[in-house]
Amino acid sequence: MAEVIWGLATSHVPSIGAAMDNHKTGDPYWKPLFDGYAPAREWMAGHKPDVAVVVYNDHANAVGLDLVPTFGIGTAEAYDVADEGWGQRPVPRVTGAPELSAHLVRELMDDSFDIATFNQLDVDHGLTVPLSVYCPDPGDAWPCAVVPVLVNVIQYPQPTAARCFALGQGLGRAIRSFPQDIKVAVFGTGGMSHQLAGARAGLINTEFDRMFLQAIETEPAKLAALTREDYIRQAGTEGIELIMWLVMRGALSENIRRIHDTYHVPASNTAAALALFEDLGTVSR
Amino acid sequence: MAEVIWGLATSHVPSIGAAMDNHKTGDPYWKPLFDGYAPAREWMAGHKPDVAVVVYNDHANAVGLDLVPTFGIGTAEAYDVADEGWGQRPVPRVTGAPELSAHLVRELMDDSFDIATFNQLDVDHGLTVPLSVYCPDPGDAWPCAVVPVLVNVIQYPQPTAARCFALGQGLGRAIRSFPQDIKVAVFGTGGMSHQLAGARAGLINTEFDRMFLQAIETEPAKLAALTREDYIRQAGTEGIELIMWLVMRGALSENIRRIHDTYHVPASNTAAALALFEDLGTVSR
Amino acid sequence: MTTAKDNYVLDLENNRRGYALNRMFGSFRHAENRDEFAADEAAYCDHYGLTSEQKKVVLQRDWIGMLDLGASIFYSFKLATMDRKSMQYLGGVFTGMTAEQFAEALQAGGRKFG
Amino acid sequence: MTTAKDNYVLDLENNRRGYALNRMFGSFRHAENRDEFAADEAAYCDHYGLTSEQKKVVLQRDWIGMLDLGASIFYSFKLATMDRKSMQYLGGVFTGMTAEQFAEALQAGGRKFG
Ligand SMILES: [Fe+3]
Ligand SMILES: [Fe+3]
Repeated sequence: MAEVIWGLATSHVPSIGAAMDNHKTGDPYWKPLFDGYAPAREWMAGHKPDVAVVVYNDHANAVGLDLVPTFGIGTAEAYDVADEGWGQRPVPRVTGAPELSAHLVRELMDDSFDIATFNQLDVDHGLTVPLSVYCPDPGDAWPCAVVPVLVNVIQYPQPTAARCFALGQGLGRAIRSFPQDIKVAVFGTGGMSHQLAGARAGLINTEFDRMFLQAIETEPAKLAALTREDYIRQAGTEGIELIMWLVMRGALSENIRRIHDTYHVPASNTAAALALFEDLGTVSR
Repeated sequence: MAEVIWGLATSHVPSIGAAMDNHKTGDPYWKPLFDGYAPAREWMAGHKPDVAVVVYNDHANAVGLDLVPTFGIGTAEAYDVADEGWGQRPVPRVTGAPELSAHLVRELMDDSFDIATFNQLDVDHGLTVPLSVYCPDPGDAWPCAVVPVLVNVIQYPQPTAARCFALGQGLGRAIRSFPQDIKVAVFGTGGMSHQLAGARAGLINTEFDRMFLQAIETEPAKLAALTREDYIRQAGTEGIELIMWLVMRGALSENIRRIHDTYHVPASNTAAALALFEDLGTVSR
Repeated sequence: MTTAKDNYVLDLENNRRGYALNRMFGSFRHAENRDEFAADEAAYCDHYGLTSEQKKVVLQRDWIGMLDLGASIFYSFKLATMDRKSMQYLGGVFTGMTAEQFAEALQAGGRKFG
Repeated sequence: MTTAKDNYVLDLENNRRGYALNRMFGSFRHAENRDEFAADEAAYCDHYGLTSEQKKVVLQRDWIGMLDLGASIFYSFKLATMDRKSMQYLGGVFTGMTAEQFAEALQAGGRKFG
């Protein structure tokens, strides 16, 4: 059976990808952020998954406003990298895991989640930047296959934090019931606090972020109890992306160990963070 | 507060619409079907809703195979009639009820349903034929506004019958919590048994249909317990559309009264039926 | 001519296999695409990236072959509509009958199984 | 110039109000559309059915006005990208600062509220 070996929470700010693509990770602006990633990257490089399930949102690149699904799963054999207006990122095409995707869709549908399927999908920075955080130098191919899991965070009403946590729990069950002996990592992406538009643009709420960064390990139910309005008020209109961390957290077992975390302000307009958890499994081993 | 005044289950076969559009309802082929509708139409004409919530599926006209949502709700001010390859049906444009739509989306999302929003939608025979069954001569405008509720029945895995019934129950709660004194009718469309493709094309299962037509009133939980495979085997690959009747049934209270039903074979390749239920409300009146 | 399977279910795997085919059929929603297809069917199939097998069954109107290669009946029916073929005609093809025989079977109460 | 609201939330009502505007911005995903817009901005706005108010705020690059008329920042940012304006520049516009001042405020730990 498949197992979840680790979960990574990470911001997916486009400029983090651009800093890597343009070889600016050693610049004074970016060095502290990337230095903060180093221990996590080293550990992950020693614990390679076969498939990464990446929970993210599209940013007006593949999902329009005509039809906005709440939760979606990519089911394709491969995903092209989106052109977000400045050309494709110079990173490899993303290879899918269609058998696992089909299994997850079926299991989640039977578990009362109403999943949209993305049978064709161009993936934007929301998915590719986290892959780059995991693997900065993929060469010709990413080191694992990917199942994209999409969450609407742009249109109100977004799914509640509680529903995202529940989806994660269902996702974890579904992964663990996949009848192939593969190792799966789950990525929860977006956040931390940021707001792009309006008079509160530039908002950073370090206290909230620090609380969240701790509680995502120890008290996820507390975070799941926050309303949409709580997230928007405290973390900003785009900080609500943090609900996607709860999907990742829900997919892990109760028995996890924090490998590393880092927090840095700013990455462009955003408080950027990373938190990596090893999943020790539901039984001792 | 809004109230649900009745629920209509009806097939949505395109040729039923075409028979009306082409004034063939008196032809020997069609007369028995339309005669069967008459008592229901008469009763409904005396019990006009302000809004019809129409549960239906699109048939390759507005929803492609790139992105397939499980449950969707139309949120627009108006919906154009789709051109399905032989021109638009000569029926009025459909007026939306965007405030009710937004309320339903919000309430259902908070009730753990993962709803896709159709902010732009052309409605096909799945929606317009049931409106014509209700109101054969609309003139320049349909007699009520409409909230489309879309269910994926074309791509496997479809939502389970149990999930559809649960969605209906959530939908009923959400309608009844809408803070305007409006009357709402709920339409469950599609079915009954039929299969368009494969060696079993032309399948009609009268025993199953008769059982379903009774149990939708008295034992919906029994129908909700049937699997996708049960529906496909017994009612045909397209007969699985019957799960949409369960959404309508779930939205009604426990206290309903059968006004009329009719069953006729064939309408083109389909067993066609209608069943009309008055909702007497959750309290006696 | 191959024999049809009992049931065709558009699962995610068939959706992938039939992707180009169904996308092409879906394009027939627009009249200008129907005209373009009619003007040069083979070129239109190539433009939509059909496999040579898929192209062949389209050009030959092998309706069972289309299903076997991932077509959804709701999509391939758009091609039938352009050809002015009815769903009864297709029903006949799938079951080895003429359109008239198939319509009569429905008229007589439909086909029974199991 | 109007003052920005504290927060802009793209709810279903704003989605409806801003529909033409966001659809137009979304079209800038494709380079040929960007070129067409650049060649005649007003005509392009008309083609996408913008209201006269929406057209005015686009042509004047009234970034706050766009939000007030239903634009999503993820969509109007595509226009900013064409203009080679950064998200920091827009942040400055929304908060009455220059792009540099806004970037400095972030560099200093971000803006605090409540
Ligand atoms: Fe994001
Ligand atoms: Fe149908």
